[in-house]
Amino acid sequence: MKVAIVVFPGTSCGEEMYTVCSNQLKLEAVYVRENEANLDDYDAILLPGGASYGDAIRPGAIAALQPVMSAIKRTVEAGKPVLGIGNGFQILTEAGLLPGVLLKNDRLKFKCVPMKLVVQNNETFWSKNYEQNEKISIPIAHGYGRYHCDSETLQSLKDNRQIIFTYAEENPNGSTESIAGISNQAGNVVGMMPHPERAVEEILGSVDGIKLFQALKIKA
Amino acid sequence: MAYKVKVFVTLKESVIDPQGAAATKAIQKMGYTSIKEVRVGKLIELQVEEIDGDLSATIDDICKKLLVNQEVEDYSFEIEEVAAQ
Amino acid sequence: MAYKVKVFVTLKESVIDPQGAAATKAIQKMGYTSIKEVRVGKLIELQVEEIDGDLSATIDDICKKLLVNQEVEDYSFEIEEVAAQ
Amino acid sequence: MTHEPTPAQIKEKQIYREMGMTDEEFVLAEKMLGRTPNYTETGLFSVMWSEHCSYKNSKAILKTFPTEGAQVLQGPGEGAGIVDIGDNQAVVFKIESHNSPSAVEPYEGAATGVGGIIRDVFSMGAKPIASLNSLRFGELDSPRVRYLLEKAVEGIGDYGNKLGVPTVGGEIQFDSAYEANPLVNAMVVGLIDHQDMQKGQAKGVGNTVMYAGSPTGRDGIHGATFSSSELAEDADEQERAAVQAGDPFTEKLLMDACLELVKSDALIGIQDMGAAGLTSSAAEMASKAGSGLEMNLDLVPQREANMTPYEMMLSESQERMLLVVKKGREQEVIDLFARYDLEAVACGVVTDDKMFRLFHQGKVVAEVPADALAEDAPVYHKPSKEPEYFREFQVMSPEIPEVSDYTETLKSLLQQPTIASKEWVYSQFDQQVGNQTIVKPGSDAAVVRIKNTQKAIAITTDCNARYIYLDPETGGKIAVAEAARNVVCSGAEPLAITDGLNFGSPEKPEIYWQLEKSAAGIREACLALNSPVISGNVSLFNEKGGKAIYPTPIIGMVGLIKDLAHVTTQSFQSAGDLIYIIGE
Ligand SMILES: Nc1ncnc2c1ncn2[C@@H]1O[C@H](COP(=O)(O)OP(=O)(O)O)[C@@H](O)[C@H]1O
Repeated sequence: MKVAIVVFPGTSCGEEMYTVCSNQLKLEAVYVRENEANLDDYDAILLPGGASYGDAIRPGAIAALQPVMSAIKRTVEAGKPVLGIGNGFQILTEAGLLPGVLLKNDRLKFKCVPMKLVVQNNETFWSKNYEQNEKISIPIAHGYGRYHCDSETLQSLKDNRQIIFTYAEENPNGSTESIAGISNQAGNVVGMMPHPERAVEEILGSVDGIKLFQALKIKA
Repeated sequence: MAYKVKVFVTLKESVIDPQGAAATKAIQKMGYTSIKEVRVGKLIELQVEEIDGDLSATIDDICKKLLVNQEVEDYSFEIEEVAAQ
Repeated sequence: MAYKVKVFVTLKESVIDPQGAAATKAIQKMGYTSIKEVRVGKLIELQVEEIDGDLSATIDDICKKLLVNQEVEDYSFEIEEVAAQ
Repeated sequence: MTHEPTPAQIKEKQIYREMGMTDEEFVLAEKMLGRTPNYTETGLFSVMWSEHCSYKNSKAILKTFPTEGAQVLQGPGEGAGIVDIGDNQAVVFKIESHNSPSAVEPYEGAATGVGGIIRDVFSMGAKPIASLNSLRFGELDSPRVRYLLEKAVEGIGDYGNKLGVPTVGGEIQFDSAYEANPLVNAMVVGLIDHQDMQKGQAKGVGNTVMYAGSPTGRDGIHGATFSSSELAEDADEQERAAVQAGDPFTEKLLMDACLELVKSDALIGIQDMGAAGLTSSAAEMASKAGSGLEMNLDLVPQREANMTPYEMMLSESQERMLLVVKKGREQEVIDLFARYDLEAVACGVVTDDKMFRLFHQGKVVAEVPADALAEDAPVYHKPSKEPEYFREFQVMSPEIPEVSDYTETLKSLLQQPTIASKEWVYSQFDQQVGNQTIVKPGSDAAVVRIKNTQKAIAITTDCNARYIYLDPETGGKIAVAEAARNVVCSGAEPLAITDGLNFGSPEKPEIYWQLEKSAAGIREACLALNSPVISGNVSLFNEKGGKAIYPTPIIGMVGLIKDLAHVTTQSFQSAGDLIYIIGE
């Protein structure tokens, strides 16, 4: 399994993902920059968080225009797994690879706290190692995490079981239906605002995030 | 010839605007109760130099690709000729 | 009578606009090299009901006290009459 | 373009006074130069001899601090101090104030404060791994105070969050003493391998001086002077032009580029352009190396048209670095920065004549001995006097308040903003990016692990200014002791401190006395705890309308935890555990 970690200028959470993949899971992980036009060699793609292009205009908007995105689109069409976290999720929605948008938190402030999530669908590539309805603890750290979509989209997310994670107790940002993470229709692309790569060792306060990455060890 | 373009980006009516809501509250608290609603959008200004082809179409394209997320935002723009520098 | 007020808030010339700079680069990279500079400001829309006194002075006051940070921003506004709802 | 006054006019009309220079200082500058300085040169002297850059009022006091120890690799004098943590690794840290900019424009003031101290750390070659802050504001019932607090916190958060440097701790206190003069101090800790340690020196005649990062604009001109003088009554009007804005995105690129550059042997010296921008970085780099330096200002990247030499030299535009690079290796450096979308340009050369010489449009526009600017600023030993209030306090008999209802008293204490939870503040900061923070805000000290080792460091900022006001010497000791207790309670042994000395006007003997006495207390505690001072910052003239802040020497301490198993947190762990109280 060879994993591409796609970084843009301003991306800051790539190192944690690299460490998880390479040190903990012993996978081959490679950083890929925004100009890379071909990702055919890779079996999976990770889009880490941070503030690509300084979050200018809208978080993820400028990253979504970079050459690497066409390569990512082809990867998605080939059915390979793609995961976007934080800014990575924002980039996927801006690029149209996931429906909806992420707006400014309803309380208008950046928020960094541990959150409880509920696994709403454990039948996608990325969520398969969780129990259905499992409660997990994963931190958030974002200013633009309010998931929004129109009612039609929301209905189709529900009908297709594309809502993967929801916030369990408190809704930290005003997200529609407490949505924390969703997938595309095919289920191979997942985007989420919480940071599972920060919940991978006991010493960090939670290990509940590791199962997402362990999905890479077992072919779907 | 040079141009100054102003792009007006507003949140769609159907989208909640917490920033606007906070401003509304604050203004009403200041005693200006006749202010009923505030909504916060963007004003993006572009300086454009001599251009071949249709400027209006170009700006529209830039709006759709980058400046505006049509899922939640509406936009309009104005083009003004200015003296070239 | 009711009014719709549009407040245009722009960063002062002397203040750097990192957002605008990043957007300018992105737009030029997309091939639109005639776009020389982008600056990002705010468009704030207010719905106003019947008001006693000078609306323009009221808006100016709200701008100075709340909507605009005059350390770094300039502003102007437009008032438009609309049918009362 | 403004018409600049001639040297004769500067002297006659005492124009140097507007730049913050005294008559005596101007005479001294004339003597060092052997002629009357021109407008640009007067500007160079005035910023370099400001308190912010020269420490002219505090040098005598700073000299009394213990700065040595087996663990110290770099004491005060560089961008930040460095302390060994074993295994060929070291931590680099410093505290910096951005008080006056934050009083005027709290968001940008606080943001650029964080940006500046982060640059100080990565220009030493270290990767920033933790940021802390220490804040003082007036009472929260004032809307202006609430605005200042809210925006300062947002500025700190936005900058650190976008940069990917975790904000792991800090402190806030509210007291009317800070109503007109809020304090915004930021501390950053970086991690470095010994071989990557850099110095801000312009060595090697013929080597190339390069400028990297954001272009220079007119923002922040005279910021250093401005922060070294009492806030004028009409500060809001008058000093607006001195506020600069931050660009964390560019800083992130600059940081990544510099951390790559420090691995290259093409690099000779590197320094952040902070207060007094190009002037202080260039003059200090030359002076420290005992060399001279020439710069062609036409080559300096400029954001605005028609900038004068004076404006370029005094600009405090953010996110800029000055480099000295081996002659012939310039292109490598240009290419390296280009990969990060940044500009690096050769703009000068190292010389052997110890002169700081500037060219503009083919003419020499300034020619001043580098040492005169960076080393030979006047040093003042201000008169010191025990204040009346202190004498009164000393004769008062101690009063023990009577508590009738402990529950009520406890509740009302907990409602004090200074004591209440600060979660509202620190939840706006990314505390964890990098996966190194293992004890987050909410405990005695933050604990940050050193990756790939069993070690960690504990970091805290502390200062109870009320104690220092009441008795500066004892209060100074208490501040260091509190920091040490917080570090020890987290499982660490104190390594060293950085100190942020925030005071009123040293022109007042009573204030100078506070400074002197609290420094004496800090010194004694540092000696007792074997925790030397390796870096620091001085912010004087925190006064408005003659009213000074409480003396506020903030102590930033770093301690070493040798084994992760020793990390302790502040909360009770399990039912049935025994509780002990130790000490008196
Ligand atoms: N400005 C701040 N930034 C980040 N963390 C803060 C800030 N202020 C307080 N904290 C955190 O909140 C906790 C409590 O702070 P404080 O009330 O000063 O406690 P203490 O008196 O125990 O030092 C500490 O962990 C501290 O790091």
